[in-house]
Amino acid sequence: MADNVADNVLVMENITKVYPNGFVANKNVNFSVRKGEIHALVGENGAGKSTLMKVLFGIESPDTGRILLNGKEVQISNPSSAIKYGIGMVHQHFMLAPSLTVAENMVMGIEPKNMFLFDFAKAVQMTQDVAKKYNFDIDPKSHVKDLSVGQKQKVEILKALMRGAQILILDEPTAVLTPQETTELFVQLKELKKQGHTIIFISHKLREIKEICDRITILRDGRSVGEAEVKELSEQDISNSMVGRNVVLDIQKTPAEPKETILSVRDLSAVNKFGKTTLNHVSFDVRRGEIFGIAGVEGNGQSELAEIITGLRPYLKGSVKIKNVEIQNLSIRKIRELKTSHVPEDRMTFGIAGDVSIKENLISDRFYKKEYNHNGLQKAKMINEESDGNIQEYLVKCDGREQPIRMLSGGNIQKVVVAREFSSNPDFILVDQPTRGIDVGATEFVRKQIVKLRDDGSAIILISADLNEVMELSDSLIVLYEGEIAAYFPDTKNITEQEMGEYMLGIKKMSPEETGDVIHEK
Amino acid sequence: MKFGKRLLSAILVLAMSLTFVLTGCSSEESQGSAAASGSTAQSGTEKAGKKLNVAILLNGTLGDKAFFDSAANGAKMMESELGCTTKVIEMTADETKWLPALTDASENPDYDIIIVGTWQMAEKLAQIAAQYPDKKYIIFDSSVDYKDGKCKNVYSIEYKQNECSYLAGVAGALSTKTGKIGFVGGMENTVINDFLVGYIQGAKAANPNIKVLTSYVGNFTDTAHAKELTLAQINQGADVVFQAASNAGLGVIDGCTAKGKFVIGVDSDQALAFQSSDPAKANAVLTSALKRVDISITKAVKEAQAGTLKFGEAETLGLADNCVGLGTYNKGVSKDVQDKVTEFAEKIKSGSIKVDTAFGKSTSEIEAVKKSVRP
Amino acid sequence: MKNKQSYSSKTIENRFEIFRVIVAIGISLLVALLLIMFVSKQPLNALKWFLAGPILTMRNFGNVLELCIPLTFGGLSMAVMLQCSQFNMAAEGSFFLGGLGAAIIAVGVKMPSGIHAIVAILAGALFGVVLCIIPAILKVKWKANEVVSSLMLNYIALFFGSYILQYMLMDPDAGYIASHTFPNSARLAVIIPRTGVHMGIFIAIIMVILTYLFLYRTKWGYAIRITGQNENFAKYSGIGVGSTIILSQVVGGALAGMGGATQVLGMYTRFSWVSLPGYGFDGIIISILAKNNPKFVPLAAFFLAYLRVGADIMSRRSDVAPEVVSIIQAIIVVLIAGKMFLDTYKHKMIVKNSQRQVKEEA
Amino acid sequence: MNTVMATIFSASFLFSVIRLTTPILLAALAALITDRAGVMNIGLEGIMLCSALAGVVGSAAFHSAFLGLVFAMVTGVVLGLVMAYSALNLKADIILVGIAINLMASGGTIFILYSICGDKGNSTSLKSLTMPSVNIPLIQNIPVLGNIISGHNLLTYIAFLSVFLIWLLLYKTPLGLRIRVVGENPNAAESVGINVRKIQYTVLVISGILASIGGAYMSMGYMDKFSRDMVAGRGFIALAAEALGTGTPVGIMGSSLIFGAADALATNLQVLDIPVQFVQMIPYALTIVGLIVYSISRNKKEKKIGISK
Repeated sequence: MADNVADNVLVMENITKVYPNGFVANKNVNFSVRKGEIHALVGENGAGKSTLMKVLFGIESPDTGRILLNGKEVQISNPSSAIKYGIGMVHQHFMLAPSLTVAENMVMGIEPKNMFLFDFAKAVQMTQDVAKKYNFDIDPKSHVKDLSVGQKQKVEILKALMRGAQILILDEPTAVLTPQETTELFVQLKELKKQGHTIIFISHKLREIKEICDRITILRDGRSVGEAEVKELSEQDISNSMVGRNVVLDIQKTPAEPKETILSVRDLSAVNKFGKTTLNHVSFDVRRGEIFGIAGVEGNGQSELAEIITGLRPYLKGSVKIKNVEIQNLSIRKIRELKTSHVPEDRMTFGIAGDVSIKENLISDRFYKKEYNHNGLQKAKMINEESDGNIQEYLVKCDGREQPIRMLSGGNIQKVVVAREFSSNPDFILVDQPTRGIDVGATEFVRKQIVKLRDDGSAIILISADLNEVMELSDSLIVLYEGEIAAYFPDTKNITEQEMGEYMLGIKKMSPEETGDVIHEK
Repeated sequence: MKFGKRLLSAILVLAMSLTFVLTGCSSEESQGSAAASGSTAQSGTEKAGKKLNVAILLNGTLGDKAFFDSAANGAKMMESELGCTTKVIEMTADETKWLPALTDASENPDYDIIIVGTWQMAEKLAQIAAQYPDKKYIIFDSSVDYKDGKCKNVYSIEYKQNECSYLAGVAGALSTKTGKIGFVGGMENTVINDFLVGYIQGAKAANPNIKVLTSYVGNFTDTAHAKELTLAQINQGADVVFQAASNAGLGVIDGCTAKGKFVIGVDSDQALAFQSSDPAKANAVLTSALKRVDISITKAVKEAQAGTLKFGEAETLGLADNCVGLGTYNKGVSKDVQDKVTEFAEKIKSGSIKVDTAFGKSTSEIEAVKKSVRP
Repeated sequence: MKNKQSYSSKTIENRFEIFRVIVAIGISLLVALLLIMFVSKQPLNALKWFLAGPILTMRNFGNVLELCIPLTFGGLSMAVMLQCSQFNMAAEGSFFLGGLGAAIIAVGVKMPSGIHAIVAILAGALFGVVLCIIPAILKVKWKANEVVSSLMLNYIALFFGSYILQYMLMDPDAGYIASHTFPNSARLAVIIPRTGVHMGIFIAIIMVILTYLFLYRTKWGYAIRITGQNENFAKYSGIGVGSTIILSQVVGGALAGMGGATQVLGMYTRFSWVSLPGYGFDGIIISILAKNNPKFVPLAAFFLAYLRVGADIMSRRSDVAPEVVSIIQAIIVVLIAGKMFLDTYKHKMIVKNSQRQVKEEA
Repeated sequence: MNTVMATIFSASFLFSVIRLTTPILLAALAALITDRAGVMNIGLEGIMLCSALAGVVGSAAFHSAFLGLVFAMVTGVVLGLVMAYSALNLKADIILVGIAINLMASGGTIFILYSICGDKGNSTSLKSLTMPSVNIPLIQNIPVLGNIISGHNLLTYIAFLSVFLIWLLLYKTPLGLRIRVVGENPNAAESVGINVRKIQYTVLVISGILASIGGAYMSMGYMDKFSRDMVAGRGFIALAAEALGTGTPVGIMGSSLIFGAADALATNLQVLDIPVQFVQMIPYALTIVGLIVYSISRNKKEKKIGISK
C-alpha cells in the first residue's frame, strides 16, 4: 500500500467507528483512492460503506484512524471543512430546496453578491459556467421541483463541483435513476474523470461497476476485504467477496411442512412518486408453516411490497389476498383482524411510541378488543399479567413494564415489537429486517422465535438484507431485482451464496417458468 | 395492585377535600364572629364625628377618564375637603372577584364606610350588607332593593344620565352643520343605551329632522376600533360624536380631534381632563355629559360624617341636584346654543319634559328608537 | 449502610422531572419577587399578602378553591387535546359557549332541582363540543392549521354568544347586559358558607377521575395517547388516526363546555359574559404544569389559583398590581416546556448513576 | 343601504382600509419571515402589545417619537430573542412559547403601565409622541388617488415599504436564500455549511422588529396613547392573513388588504339594520372560509405532485 502513496489523493487509515449503542460499523478500515480514478466502494447493506463515507465527509467522527489528503493529514470535523478540502458528496436523498431555482440551489452558502444583494444573474452565470465546463445540460432558471430525478442529481453533482470538489462521493447514484438516465450519468462521470476529478462510486450494481470503475474496494462486515483493479475481477469474484459468510449460522430447525396457502399475491405492480416502477408484475404464494424469504439488495422493491401487504400503502394494479380476502380496500385494522402481524423495517418510526411504557407498546394492536375491555375500562390486571408474561417470555431486559420504551436498548426494543406481533399467534406475519442493528444475543433470540412461530403454524414472510439471515432462516425464498422476481428457490438448503449474489446483483435471472413455481395454487 | 394504589389515592383526595369542607365550616365561624365584633367596636366610635375611613371598591379599572376615574376623584375630594382616609380598590372587570373583595373590605375593621357602584354590584351588596349589619355602605349609579325593610345600612345614589345625555343631544343637534350626529358606545348595555335614548330624544327635541348614527365598539378597550368607528361616522357626515365607551372612548376623542370635529365627552369633564396633557384634544371637546360621581359620593360621606345621611334609602340625583349636567363648553359654542340648552335644562328640572329611559326597554324597543333617527 | 444508592434510570427521570418543575417555579417566583421589590414602596408587606394571603383566612382559601374549579376544567380539556398533540385553542371559545348553553337551559326551561343543573351542564358540554370539533374536522379533512382556525373561531363564538345573550336571553330590567336570573333549581349550591365554593368542586373532582380513567384506562384514551405520541405507530397498529384526533377534540370540547357551564351556574346569578373568560388559555398553562396528566391537573390548578388569589389580595392590601402573576406564568410555561432546560444536569445525574452502578457491580 | 354603497366607494373608505391594514400587514410579514424559515410565531400578538407600550414609554422618556419607535423595536428584538432561546436552545415547543409570550404581554403591559403611570387603563398621563403623518408631494394633488394614498402615518408607508423590503430580503439577498433553504430543507442547508439555528434566530429577530413596528403603529400612529389590550387580536388575524398569503410578501399584502377591507366594511355596516354581532364576525368568518379554501387548493396541488395520498 505504501508503494504508490504518491498517487493516492486520499488515504483513510485504520478507521474504526463505534456507535454509541455499541455497534461497530468500521473495524480498522483502510481505504485509498488514486487521483483521477473512479473508485467503486461496494459491500452488502450494513457492511460499513455509509459510515466510512460519513467519516470522510465530516458527518461522523472516527474513534481511531486518520485521513490523509495528498499525503497530508487533515482533520475533517464537519461538512463545511470537507467541502473546503475539496470533497463533495451527492447524497441519496437530495439536499435541495424544491421551490428554488437550480441556480439558487447551486450557490446556497456561497451566494454571489452585488453590493449587499444576491446576484441572481451571477448565480445563473456561475451555474452555466460550471455546467458548460463539465458538459452538463441544465437550465439554471428552472425550479428544482419541476426537474426529473436525473436532473436533480445533476444539480447535486454540479453543486459539489462548483464548491471546488476534487473528490466526489456518489452514494448509490443509480438507485433512483432510469436506465437512460444512468447511461447519461456515466457519460458525465467519464467527462469528470477526464478533467482530473476523483470519484468514489458506491453501488451494488456490478454491471455498472464493471462499466465505469477503475478500481474497487470491497467492505464486508465492517472490514475491508481488499482492493483491486476492476478489470482483474469478474462480476462473480466481486459478488463472492461481497456476500461471503464469515460465520455459518447454526439455526436449529426442522424441515418445513408447508400447508395451505395463506397469502397470495398476483401481478402486483407499483410505481413510486417519481413515476419509477418499483414492483413489476410480482406473483407468489406463501403457505402456512413456511418461512418465505425475500432477498435482494435494498431498494429493489422490498419496502414497497411490505407496505402494500401490510396495508400501509395503497395499490392499484394486481391483487393481494390473505386467506382469500382481497385487502385492497381494507383498513389496517381490518387487515390485522385477518390474524396478520407485521414487524416493521423502521421500528423507531412505525414499531413503537417512545415515551409510552413497554406495557402499552405491547397492546397497540389489540387494546380495543372485547377481551381486553370490560364495561368501557381496560382490564388492567389482565393487561399487566400479559405484559409481564411477554416481557418474561421474550427476555426483555428492563426495569419493569411501566418503563418508557425509549430507555431500552435497540435489541430490547425489537424484542418488545416481536413480542407484540408474535404473541397474537398470527396466521400470517411479515417480518422486515428483524435483526438490523441489534446485538448478537437479541438477534439469536429473535431468529429462534421466528422458527418457533413457523412450527406453531404461521405463514411467514422474512425480508432481510442480511444474506446470512435470509438464507439460513428461510425455508424457501425469492430474490427481488429491480421490482421483479429474479429467482425462486423452493428449498434454501441447496443454494450457494455465489449463486445468490449473482441473482441479487442482476448477473443472472431465472426464466418465468422457473420463478412461476412460486405459485402453488394455479 | 397498581390500580388499587391509584384508587386509594383517589379516595384520599376525596377525603381530603371533605376535610377541607368540614374544617372550613368551623374556622369560618370563628373568623366571622371575630370580624363582627371588630366592626361593632368600630361603629361605637363612629358617632363621635371623627374623620371617616372610606373604601371605594370599583368593579372595573381606573384610567377611563370618566366614570371610575370620577369615583376615584371623589376619594381625593373626601381627603382634601373632609379629611377622610380613603382607599380605592380596583376589583377589575372579573365578576368572580367582586364578592371576595367586598367581603374582604367588610371584614376589615379599619373601614367605616364602603362605597361601591353600578347595577352589577347591587345584588351582591344587598347580600353582604345583610351579613355585616353594623357596616355602612353607599352604592352609586344603582339602588339596592329596600323592600321588606332590608338594607338599612345602605344608602343608594342613582343618576338620571338620560337627562344629561338629553342635554348633550340638544347641544349636539344645535351645533351640527350637517344635520347628522354620532354616538359611539362601548358595548350595547342598558346604561349605555340609557345615554343613547336620552341623547336621541334631546337631539330630536332640538331638531326634529336630526339623524343619529349609532355604533358600538364591542368592548371597552379597543381604542383603535373606536377611532375607526368614529372616523366612519364622520365620513358618513356626522360632525359631532357623543362617546360613551369608557377606555375605548379615547379613540373617539382622538378621531374627532384628527378630523377637526366635535366630540361630546362623558361622565367626567373631558375638556378639563386633557387640558394640560393634550390641549388639541381638549379643544375638540364640545362639552361633556357629566355624571358627577365624585360630587355625589363626597356629599354623601360628608352627611355621613355629620350623622345625617339617610341610610336605608335611595336618592335619584338628576339635573336638579347638580349631579348630572353638562360640563364646560367649547369656545366655539355660541351663547345662543348655551342658552337654548339651559332652557331645556330648566324644563327638565321643572318636570315639563320627561326624559325617556332605556331601563325596562327590550332590545327591539331600543332598536325602534335608533331606527327613528337612522339616516 | 450504603450512603448512596444507584437507581433505575426511570426513577432518576421521574425525580428529575419533579426537580425541574420545582426549579422552574423557583426561578419564576424569584423574578416575581425582584419585580415586587422594584415597584413597591413596601415590598415586604406586599410579599406577605401575596404568599400568605390565601391561607390567612378560610374565606380567602375558599377563593382559591372556587378558582380551582374552572381552572381544573380548563386544564383537563387541554390535557386531553394536548395528549393527542393538537393545539386547539378553541377550548377558550368552548368555555364561553358552555356557559351560554347552560344559561339557555337554566333560564329557558323549567325543571326540578338537581336535574335542571345536570341538564344545563350537559347542554354546556354539547355547546363546547360543537365549537371544538370544527378545527379538528378542518384539520383531518383538509389539513387546515388548527391553531389559526381555532383562534378565529373563538371570536366567532364570542360574537355569536353576545348575539344570543342580547336578543334572546337579556333581562331588560337589568342595568347591564345580562340574562334573567337563574332559578335556584339550576344553580350549583354553595357548600362552604361565606365563600363561593360550590357543588362544582365535586363535579370537577369527578371529572378529574373520569378524565384520568378515560385517558389511561380506556381504549379510546389509549388510542388518543398513542396517536399523539407517534402517528405513524398508531396508523401501523391499525388505529384510525383521523377519527381519534376528532374524538380527542370532542372530549376536550365537552370538558371545556362543562367547565363554562359549571362556572356560570356556580359563581353567577345571571349569564353576563361579554368577553372570553380566559380559562381555556389558562388550561394550557395548567396542562403543561401537569405534564398533560389529569392526575396532576388539580394540583397545577391549585397552584395557579393560589398565585392569582394571592396576587389579588396583594393588590387590595398594597401598591402592587396583580398582573405580576402573568409574568410568573410565562416563565414557568417556557421553562417546563423547554425539554433542554437543565438537561446537561440531568445527563450528569444519569452518567454519575451509571458509574455508581458499575462500581457496585464490581 | 345606498349610503353604505356610497361610503364603500368613497376615497375615505379606501383610506381607512389602508389604515386598518397597516398593523395586520406588519404582523403578517413578521409571521411570513419566520414561517419561511420553518418557525411558527404565534407570539406576535404579545410582541405587538409590549412594543406598543414600549413606544409610548420610550417617546415620553426620550422626548422623541423616533427614539420611541427605536425603543419599541428594541423590545421586539428582545422578545424575538427570548422566543428563539426558549424554542431553539431550551427546545420548548414554539407554539407554547408563543402562547406564553401572549399571556405575559396582556398582564405584563398592565403591570408596567401601572408601575409607571399608576393607571391601568391607558397612558394618558404620559406625554408621549406620535409618528408624523406624511403628505406625499405630487401624489397628494391627484384628485381621488391623492386622498387615498397620501396623508397616512409614516409607519403605514413603512409597512408597505416593508412588503418590498421583505420581498427584497427573501428573494434578492443571500440571507433570504438561506432562509428559504432552511424552511424547505434544513438538511440541505446543513450540508452546505449553513447554520440553521443562526438563521432561525435571525428570522425571529426580524419578526420581532416587524411586529414591534406594528405595535408602535397602534400606540403612536393609529392612536396616540397606549391602552390596555389595544392590539385586540390583530396579531392573531395576521397569522390568518399569513396562512392565506401563499407565502409571498405580495400575496400577504393582498390578504392583509382583504382583512383591512373586511374590518372597514364591518365598521361601516354598523349603520345597517343587521345585528352588530354579525357585522363584527365578518373578518373572522372570512378568515376561516379563506383558510378552508386555501387548504383545499393546497391539498389538490399536493395530490397532483403525489406527496400525499
